[in-house]
Amino acid sequence: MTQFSVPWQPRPAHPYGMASRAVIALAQSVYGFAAPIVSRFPGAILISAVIATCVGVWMHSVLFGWVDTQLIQAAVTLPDYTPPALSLLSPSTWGLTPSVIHALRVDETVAASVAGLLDYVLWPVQFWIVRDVVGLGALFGLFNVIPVYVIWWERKVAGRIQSRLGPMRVGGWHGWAQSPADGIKLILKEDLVPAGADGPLFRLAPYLTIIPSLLAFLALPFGATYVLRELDVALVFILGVLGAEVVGVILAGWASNNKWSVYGAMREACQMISYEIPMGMALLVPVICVGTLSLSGIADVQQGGWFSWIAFSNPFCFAAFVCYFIASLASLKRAPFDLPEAESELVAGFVTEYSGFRWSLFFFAEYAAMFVICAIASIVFLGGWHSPLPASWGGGLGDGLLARGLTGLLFSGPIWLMFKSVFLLYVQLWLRWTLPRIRIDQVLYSCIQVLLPLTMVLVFGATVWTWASTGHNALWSTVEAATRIILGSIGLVFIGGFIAIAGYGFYHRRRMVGNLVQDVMPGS
Amino acid sequence: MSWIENRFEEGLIVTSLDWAINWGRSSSIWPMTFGLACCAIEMMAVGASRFDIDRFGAGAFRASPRQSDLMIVAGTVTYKMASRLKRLYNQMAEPKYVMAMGACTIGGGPYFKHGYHVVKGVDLVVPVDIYIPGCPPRPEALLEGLMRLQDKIRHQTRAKTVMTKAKEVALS
Amino acid sequence: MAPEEICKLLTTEFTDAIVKTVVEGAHPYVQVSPDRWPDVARFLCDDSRLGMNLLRSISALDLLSDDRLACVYDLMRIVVDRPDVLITETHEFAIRVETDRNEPVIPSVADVWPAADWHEREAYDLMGIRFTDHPDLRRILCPDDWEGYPLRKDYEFPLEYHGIPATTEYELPNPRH
Amino acid sequence: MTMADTVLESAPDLLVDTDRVEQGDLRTEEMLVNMGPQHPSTHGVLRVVLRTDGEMVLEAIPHIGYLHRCAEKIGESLAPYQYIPYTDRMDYLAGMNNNQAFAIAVERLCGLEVPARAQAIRVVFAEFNRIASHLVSLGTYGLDMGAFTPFLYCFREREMILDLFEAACGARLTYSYITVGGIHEDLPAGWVERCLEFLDYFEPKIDDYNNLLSFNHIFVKRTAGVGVVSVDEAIAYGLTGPPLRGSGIRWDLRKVLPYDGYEMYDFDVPIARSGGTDEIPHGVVVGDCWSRYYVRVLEMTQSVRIMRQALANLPDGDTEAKKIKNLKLPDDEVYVGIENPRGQLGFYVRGDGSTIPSRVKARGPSFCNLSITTPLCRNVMLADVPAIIGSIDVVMGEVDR
Repeated sequence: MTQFSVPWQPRPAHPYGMASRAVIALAQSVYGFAAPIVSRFPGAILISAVIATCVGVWMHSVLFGWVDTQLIQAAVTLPDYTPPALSLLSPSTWGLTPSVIHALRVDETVAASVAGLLDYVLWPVQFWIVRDVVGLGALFGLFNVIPVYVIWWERKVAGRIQSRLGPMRVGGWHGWAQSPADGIKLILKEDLVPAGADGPLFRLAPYLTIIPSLLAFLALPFGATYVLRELDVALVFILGVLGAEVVGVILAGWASNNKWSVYGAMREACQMISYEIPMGMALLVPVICVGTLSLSGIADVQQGGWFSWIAFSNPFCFAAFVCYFIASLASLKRAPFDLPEAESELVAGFVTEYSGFRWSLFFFAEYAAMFVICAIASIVFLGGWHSPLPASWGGGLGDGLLARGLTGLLFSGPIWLMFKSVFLLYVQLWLRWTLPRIRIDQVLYSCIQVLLPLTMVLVFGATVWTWASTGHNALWSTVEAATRIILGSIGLVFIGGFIAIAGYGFYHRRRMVGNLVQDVMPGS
Repeated sequence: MSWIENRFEEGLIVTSLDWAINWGRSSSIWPMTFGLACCAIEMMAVGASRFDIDRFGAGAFRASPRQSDLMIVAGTVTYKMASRLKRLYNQMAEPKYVMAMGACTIGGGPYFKHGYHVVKGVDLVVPVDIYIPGCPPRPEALLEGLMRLQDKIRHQTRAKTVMTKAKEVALS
Repeated sequence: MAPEEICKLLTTEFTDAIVKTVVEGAHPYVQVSPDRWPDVARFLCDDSRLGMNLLRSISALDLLSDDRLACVYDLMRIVVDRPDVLITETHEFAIRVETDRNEPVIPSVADVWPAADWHEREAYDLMGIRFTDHPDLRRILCPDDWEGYPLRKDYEFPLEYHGIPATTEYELPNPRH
Repeated sequence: MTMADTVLESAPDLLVDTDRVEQGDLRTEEMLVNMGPQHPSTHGVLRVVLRTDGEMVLEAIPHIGYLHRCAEKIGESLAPYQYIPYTDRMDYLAGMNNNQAFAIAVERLCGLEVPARAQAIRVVFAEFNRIASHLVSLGTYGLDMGAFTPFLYCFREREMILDLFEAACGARLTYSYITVGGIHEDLPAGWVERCLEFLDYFEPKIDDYNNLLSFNHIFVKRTAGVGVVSVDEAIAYGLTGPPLRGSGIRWDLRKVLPYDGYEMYDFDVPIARSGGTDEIPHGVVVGDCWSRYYVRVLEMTQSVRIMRQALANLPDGDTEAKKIKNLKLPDDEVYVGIENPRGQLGFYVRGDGSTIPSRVKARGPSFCNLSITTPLCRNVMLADVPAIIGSIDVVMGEVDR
């Protein structure tokens, strides 16, 4: 039992020292100044924080790029440049020193003293280790921010679907601080290990679950230059690493010494391993069409605007996209395939015995994996970080800072990848709060009897299609172009229909629920 | 939090920490899906559209006691159920709170006199933080109980509390 | 069939088994001796004229003044010959079986009406009537280690159960524990 | 020694199904799993012990009594009008119907005449409560199937019904409105108009539930053909109400033994039909979970019909019978059954000449309906157990009393 102070009695005066009083007075005045602003414009603060994060990420990428192109390339061309021998003491391959940097920045207009300092600031950027640390920090931040706000967003979406409001109070504007509050509470909650559980494995399992989804971020490109490690086999790497998540889940279920946990773990294992196959097969279809396993390579093919996206390139890819999305729902254990944590059957599935922080690790892993899977879907099928407009149009804007920003906003930039992934995430949430759950035999039936043969046919069809299109036959080119236009139009109709229905529903939201509800239901 | 509790005097750091922790805890009270009787229907109504306890961050009903912070004892506790109730309470992780919802859980309610199989108040089985009267309490009453629980959490401190004579007597 | 006809039919079929017939009043019934009760039950259920296929309820009674316990079986007929047709006719009847209060034994009819299974367990649990040949005669509502039969008129309420005070006159303990 | 053997030794009454061994099936270890009393899909404090073989449930044994609130003992300690509030708390989702059943039992015992207006209002409220109860049943069945949203839609409409109840009697759940000899108080001014307005709003909503849940492909796949109860089995286990009608028998006490003037109203008794006919989805078998569920949906429409008729011609007059103060119960007994949302709710009341009955026995429909769990949950999937229990729609308050 937590010890409470007696709440309703006034506290006795405390003998604060002079310094403490001053600090308290300062803190109070700062808080008093900040509180009205924070409480009045929390939405604006939230949005500007998000924008600031984006700008920060973008800035350091620009910085890295500048160091690459301006300093290192220039240094190599210097007449008296001699690359130093590699050793532990000088790990850099270019051996840029502050003085070399200073010599290179000849067009410096900033005051000399500041410019001198800048040399020392720029010096470490040439080392990969520094870049990796910065990049990892950014990724880790993203990894934390995405689940936190996806969870908050899910609660809001669920509320709206269910004609209620969702979190409204915590933090002010629409309960935007709900997930951080949950986080604080969960971290401070007691860390229980049940008496009959296998202690070390029980403690290990959450980390085995979260590390794969963190690893997947390493190879996930957010844009042409925004990738921590550009891998030639990024697709295979991410799929493989995410597949390893199941080990943690099985371990969690087994080590908990709870029958419901074992059920959840076994369902997860069975479902995930079977759905990995159709998922991989569905991804094989675009890979066959493009001929590369590198995510950047796949995305580069699609920079020609809406009609060049792989999902619209041929009927097999279009079908493969649908198959991939369904299979990914199952392997992510999202509804209607959320059997491993089916509340009405297994109390909480494999996390039944987990409390507090360890439990939140499972949740983080799940939501981060959701994002990764959606991002892969957008990269492989929906044009990646390219907007529906052809990327080549961005060339006309010039090369200035503003032009680069506009290009990122309009033609191809990480914001488009984020937007597409979040839209697919929304579709997942939408399904989650609409559909009932299916049974385990039906799950396996739909995998082995439906999805697997279907994706095999798709792979075969895509092979034939690709073989046919290598001949540069004029007739075939016409067929290809026609296919693109037809499929792209279908996609447009889908998106347009979605926007129209959503807009209609939003505009007539009162009338649709009924007049009687208006007065009594705050959420409708 | 035992490693920090009752070690330091109240000061800027301790009170700020208190504020942050209490804010987090009071803003995210997850109840357990645990309905016993009639009151459980009102508890469901609180989670449903009109009353929507999720507005206060307390809408994430968890089925497993390990992940829930609040046990709303919604309905009559019988002797057959009492041992299970106690077990569920023990399975919850600290910090945990108990709300006695309805007359039966407060003191047997209408079953006080002739109910041979009814526990005369759930506080005989587990310690209770908030009592919500009513038979069954209206959803608004349950929300009010939640607010009072939040108040109670906001008054927690990890600082050294000054023991007055009166408090010693009250706590002993 | 009217209650009188049912009584007549039963008395002609089981002359030795019928102890008493009550036709007037709101609840006509026939009292059957316990040892012939399974035969009567089988007849009530299977006979084409009666066809009492629905056992509605078993109410155990404590007749303290007579030092007897009794079970009242409420029966009803659902005609199932013509499915999909709205049924508007039925007949209902009741059977009463009395037994000694100190040695209460009644044969079980759970093989005639499976619905009797839980009803008999309830009567055993609350009134202490033992049903012979019952498939699974355990307490159903109260815990297995409960003492006494609560619905008997002379039942004394427990003072505590597994450490939880149960009397209405206890001193309030400290709620903080 | 395998785990299965250990389980069998500790529980000798659970026998191994020998057929499956003979088939040369892969023999795996059996496990005893405890579902409840605290479990999201047991609708309260039901406990079901499952003997499972992997995902297959070989046997399910319900354990009840976790909410045994001594209602029958209280019934023989209090006067009937004092006991009315306790009947509310038996089936707390259908308080009005329970009040009505006990009130009718006492009235028949004492020979009280209920005024026509009171009878009509009783019918209105009983049907209204039937709708409210079926809404909860629908919603929680959706929850059992993993669909969260229908539950909130059902509760949204139920809140409006509760508003109207509140306007009439001041309580949301435990009404004690229908009482011995009539009803407590007449309807407040404007109630009938508000009620008709609600009925106009509510009727099209039933189609919404059908589109969202009843005809959802996944939902049909989960419930059709699961937990089939044959006609003979249903009657043998004493099933009544929607489970019995879900097995294809048009049996309704409102038609068979009308009470409170139900013979004056024109309504149908919906029953289950097999799949492929009349917009019933393919795969549905008479007597399965989907049929039991869908009978409830159809019943709501019929309840609206009855309410419209009753509200259209509400007679004038008193709302309470004469001479109900110090009601002496004659030395006689009575058994009265009425049609509760869950089935036949019966009260056996026995008087002994004093004001307090000497025995009150409640025959709960859920109690009898639940007893079929064991035969139904034999060799089903684990996920079917919530489907079956949810389709029976038990209220533990009335099972345990």
